[in-house]
Amino acid sequence: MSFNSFSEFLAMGGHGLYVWLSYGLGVAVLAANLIVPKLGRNRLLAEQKRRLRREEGVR
Amino acid sequence: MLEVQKLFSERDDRVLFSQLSFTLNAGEIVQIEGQNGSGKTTLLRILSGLSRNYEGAIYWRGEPVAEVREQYCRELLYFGHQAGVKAVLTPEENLRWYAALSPLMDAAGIMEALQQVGLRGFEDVPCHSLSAGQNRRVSLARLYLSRAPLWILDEPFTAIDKRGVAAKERLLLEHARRGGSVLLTTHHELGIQGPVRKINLDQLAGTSV
Amino acid sequence: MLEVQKLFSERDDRVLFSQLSFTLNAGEIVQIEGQNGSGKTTLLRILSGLSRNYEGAIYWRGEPVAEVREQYCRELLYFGHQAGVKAVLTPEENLRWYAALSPLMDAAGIMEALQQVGLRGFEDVPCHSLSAGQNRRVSLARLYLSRAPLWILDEPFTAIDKRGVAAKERLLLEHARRGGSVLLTTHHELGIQGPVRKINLDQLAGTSV
Amino acid sequence: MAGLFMATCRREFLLSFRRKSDLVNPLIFFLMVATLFPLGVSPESGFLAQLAPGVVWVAALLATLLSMDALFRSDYEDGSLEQLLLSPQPLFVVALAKVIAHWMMTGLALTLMAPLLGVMLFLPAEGMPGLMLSLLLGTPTLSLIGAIGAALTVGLKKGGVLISLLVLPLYIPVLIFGSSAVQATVTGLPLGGYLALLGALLALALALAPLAISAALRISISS
Amino acid sequence: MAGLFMATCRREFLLSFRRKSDLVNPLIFFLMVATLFPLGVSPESGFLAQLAPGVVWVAALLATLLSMDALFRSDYEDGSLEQLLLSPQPLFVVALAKVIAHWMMTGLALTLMAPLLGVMLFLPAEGMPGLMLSLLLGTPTLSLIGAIGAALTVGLKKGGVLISLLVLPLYIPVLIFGSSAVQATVTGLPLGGYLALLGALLALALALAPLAISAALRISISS
Amino acid sequence: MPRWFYQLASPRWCYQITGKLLPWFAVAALVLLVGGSVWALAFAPADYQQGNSFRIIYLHVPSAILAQSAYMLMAVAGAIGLIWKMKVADMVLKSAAPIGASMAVLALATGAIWGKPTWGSWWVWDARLTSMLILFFLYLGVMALNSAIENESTAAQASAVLALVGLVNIPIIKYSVEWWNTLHQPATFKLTEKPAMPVEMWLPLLVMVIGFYCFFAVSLMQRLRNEIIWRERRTGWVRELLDKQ
Ligand code: HEM
Ligand SMILES: Nc1ncnc2c1ncn2[C@@H]1O[C@H](COP(=O)(O)OP(=O)(O)OP(=O)(O)O)[C@@H](O)[C@H]1O
Ligand SMILES: Nc1ncnc2c1ncn2[C@@H]1O[C@H](COP(=O)(O)OP(=O)(O)OP(=O)(O)O)[C@@H](O)[C@H]1O
Ligand SMILES: [Mg+2]
Ligand SMILES: [Mg+2]
Repeated sequence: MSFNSFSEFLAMGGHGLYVWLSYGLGVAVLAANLIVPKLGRNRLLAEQKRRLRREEGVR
Repeated sequence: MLEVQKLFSERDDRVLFSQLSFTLNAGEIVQIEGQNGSGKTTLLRILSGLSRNYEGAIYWRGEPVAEVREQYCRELLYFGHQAGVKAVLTPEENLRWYAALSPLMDAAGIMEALQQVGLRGFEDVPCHSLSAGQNRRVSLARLYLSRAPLWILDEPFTAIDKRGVAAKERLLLEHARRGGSVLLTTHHELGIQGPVRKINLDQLAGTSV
Repeated sequence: MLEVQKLFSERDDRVLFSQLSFTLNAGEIVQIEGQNGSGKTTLLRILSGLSRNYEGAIYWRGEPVAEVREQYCRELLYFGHQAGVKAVLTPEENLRWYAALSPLMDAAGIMEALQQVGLRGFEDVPCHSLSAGQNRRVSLARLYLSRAPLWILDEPFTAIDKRGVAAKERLLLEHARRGGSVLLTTHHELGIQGPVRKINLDQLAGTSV
Repeated sequence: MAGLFMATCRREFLLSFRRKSDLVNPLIFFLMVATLFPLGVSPESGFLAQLAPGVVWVAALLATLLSMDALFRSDYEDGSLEQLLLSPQPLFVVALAKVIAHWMMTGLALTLMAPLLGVMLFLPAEGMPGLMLSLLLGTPTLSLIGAIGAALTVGLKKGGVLISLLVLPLYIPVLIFGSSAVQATVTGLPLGGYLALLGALLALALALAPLAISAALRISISS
Repeated sequence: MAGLFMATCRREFLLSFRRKSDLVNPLIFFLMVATLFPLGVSPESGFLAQLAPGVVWVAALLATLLSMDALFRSDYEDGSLEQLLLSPQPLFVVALAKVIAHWMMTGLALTLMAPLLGVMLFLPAEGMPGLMLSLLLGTPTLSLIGAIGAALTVGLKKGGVLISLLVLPLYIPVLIFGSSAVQATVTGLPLGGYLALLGALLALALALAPLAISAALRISISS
Repeated sequence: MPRWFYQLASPRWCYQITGKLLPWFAVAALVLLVGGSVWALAFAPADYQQGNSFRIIYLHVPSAILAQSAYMLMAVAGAIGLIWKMKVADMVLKSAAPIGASMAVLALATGAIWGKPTWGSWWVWDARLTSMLILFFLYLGVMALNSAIENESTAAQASAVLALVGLVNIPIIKYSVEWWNTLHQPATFKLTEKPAMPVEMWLPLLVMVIGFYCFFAVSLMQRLRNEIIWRERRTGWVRELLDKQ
């Protein structure tokens, strides 16, 4: 552990803004990379199911 | 309604027609005939006011067109070689703008008009994914929307299938019945039983009718 | 010569044709019919090798076209919706380049071909000063120049006047007589007395001929 | 008339959003210039900072100029322009609507993007307000003048890009006032005078250009 | 095949001379940049001289880039491209012929015009040979790479000018070597190394680009 | 060609195998990334020069490395797709692009943020930064081309050509940019040369890099599976799959 207290950990020796901004961005980018395909999958499945139902209806 | 007197036009020193005079009355359909390059498009562009490359006089309801320009434009529907269809817009969006352009066209009937030209189900497909004939049909839908009395149509049947042509012919006839008048060119043999008069530019160049 | 087996194509989830099979023999004229948007152009583009948006097999003289591509291109003349005429070049210059593109076309006959399509006197006018039909005629002149056995023509008669259409019909017939074959679409009622077979895409989508 | 104005604006936006290229092109061009300069000229920040006001303004001018040609060309080619000319409504309304829509998608977008270029070219932070204000007042004038050139050349089969020649001399005052305004802010001088001049040019252009554009369109088509 | 090559070159020249705009446009753009820079940035000769190598090269790059989109577009729109793809002759021959013709009318013309720009931007006289040689070796590479981008985007109804985005990153090495070469001559350093690098890039592009272009054309049309 | 290569060519098989692999990679990525971050933020020692801002390296370097690897993968997939007409390769290409681009963004953003405290400026025209920016543009190009072309197989082939052309150019770009920079500008700012980092500094870095690779695999497989369903939506097995869900 290279920090003595939590506030010191947050402050990052004065560079807190930069470090936390970076890590925040990192989390955001990684999360987006998971969420976008997940949402895409949900939408895709719903759409395709709707299509199947429609086509069955036509038949 | 439209009266043409001693119209003369030449292109590149070749006289296309001279002394061309005729009258288009309400309820009449006039077909301009002629070989390729005989000057049909040139004539229609002159009559619609797009081209000023002519000598002679054109009257609309008895007055020189240049003087009643706005009135004339209001009562005119022109359909040219180029259909005026934006490839990236859908048929509906295309027509909506045309409705905004002209006061005698009502936007409410767009869906109905698309139905009439057989594009139901294609309202929201961008026009670049439509076939050649379907693209022309988008523009032809304006005929169903418009209440303009004078129609000037330059080869409206290009790329349209037989059923479509028959429907359009019925439409022209009906327009004439309602008191409108139509001036059109086509290389197609018109199957209209009605008040159709033909003007042949090949024979008539240089004379008056 | 050309054999098509179980061709399938769809656009935007709409099946245009499936299980389409037919053979085009030497000396035969086949007209593809169908409404606007039925897939005629799509079919011709597939057969000419421009589009790869299909499933199924196409054979040229018994071999898959993909394998005899060069040979096939040599023996093919394709005429599309777009005429392929450069507006700033003259008819003669346009044709001269086409002659360079294809070994089965000889540049010596260009003047003769222009005469045939009624453009004598217009050889050195830039094509943008020609009328719509005259522009199409420039491209049609390729038919008079080419010795390719297979012609694929997509609405070749668009914008052509009656006399021109009759001349082109005679030309097709003569090509067939000489052992060539023609695959064409047109919304025009063909006046050819001869070996014309029709394939209707409206009815035939989903079946085989 | 207001209806037609709105409908035209809506159509232009739709077209741009569908085609994307019209929308993104000037911006990409703008960005490109900002990337190429350091690479081609020098990556040194002090040197770049000196260049920045001029480079951004030249880039904005060229981006606008290059996008002008397309303003009426596609309408001409597909026949919409004929229909436009045959409309009973006053032509200048549609012309103005088209120019304003065009400006929103080029000039305004460029203005909003300018700070990014400023950063990439190390423009001092004090220069930013001047940069944005001068672009905001200057780019509409560029669009209006450019549209006159576009209208005059739309019917030409050969020699389409006469437009640059016609329009460029008229652009130069805008460029000079604009870049001077930015330089003034950087050096801490007042920039009110320059902005007033840009504003006056804009007022003049707004009053005259629509009429000139519609006259030019009629002439171009009538041949 | 040689016949086709020559015929295509002849046709391209004819087209350009008839249309004029294609011919003159890049040159006008090039000149415009040279006129606008002193106006927008600073008229001082010492400062401009420092800028000159980079500005001329950036201008040449942009002029080429902007002219690329038209390379296949008009052929696509009027249907000639289909005919080209259906020719039994190897496509890359025609592609190469078109690119070479294009280069002669843009890159070569730019090279010949470059000294004029050099003078306008106060480039020291020692820099001229380096400027012309580097442009002579660099601009064909730009045309070849640009043509790949043009071929990839020719079928697009929307987003035509993606081409800048696709091609620009690939242009950067040429820009860097080119402007460095000019700077080297100005400062009296040897420029052989840069020219060798530009030559190597050109050789690579000449070998690979025609194949990429023809593949890209077939792909673009096949949809 | 080995058998697995042909199997890979079958979207169905690919869908199934990725379904099996996905959870494992997900767990690995989670453990490595969370563990690595905690290690990096709380336990790794501060740099004696840069202090704690140095901790940005644990995001910056993995994302930079991944941005480059993803491009490589994309180009290889493109080549396979063009040569063997393998549909799955097309889909990999399309799926890898946005992930790679986002990694490039992350590398650029973290670099920029890091630059502010160390160099006092958000951006300098340094060789590495410039070449990363160009890589980002290359990604944008592939993505833009892919989305601009409507027909899927056309889009895939066109992007494949572009990715390959880009691949040929990447070393040239890298080389030219480095050379340009050293020529113009003496090394005022240089990214710390491959430092003789103490073990407790680079070990978490290694963990993070591996974690990023696992994460990449997860995200790629997710996108790939979506793409497979979309492209194979007409086939029987996707129909069954949809019915089951
Ligand atoms: C926008 C700004 C920046 C960008 C685009 C950038 C880009 C890169 C790239 C591409 C790498 C190579 C990764 C690899 O392949 O190993 C890298 C590594 C690295 N960067 Fe940055 N960087 C930026 C700013 C910074 C700053 C400000 C610092 C610190 C002062 C820094 C420190 C490092 C270090 C230490 C490495 C690892 C070197 C190695 O392992 O080879 N970077 N960066
Ligand atoms: N580029 C495209 N993208 C998507 N769909 C298309 C595209 N081109 C055509 N289509 C669709 O394919 C169908 C067939 O078009 P095609 O052009 O083959 O028709 P066609 O039979 O030649 O009609 P026409 O008689 O009007 O020429 C049309 O319904 C059209 O909507
Ligand atoms: N822009 C132009 N410049 C010069 N001459 C032109 C121009 N457009 C047409 N012409 C000439 O005018 C004549 C008439 O052309 P027009 O387009 O009116 O013919 P058309 O009767 O409509 O023929 P088509 O049946 O082919 O449409 C043609 O001989 C043509 O050469
Ligand atoms: Mg006509
Ligand atoms: Mg068709």
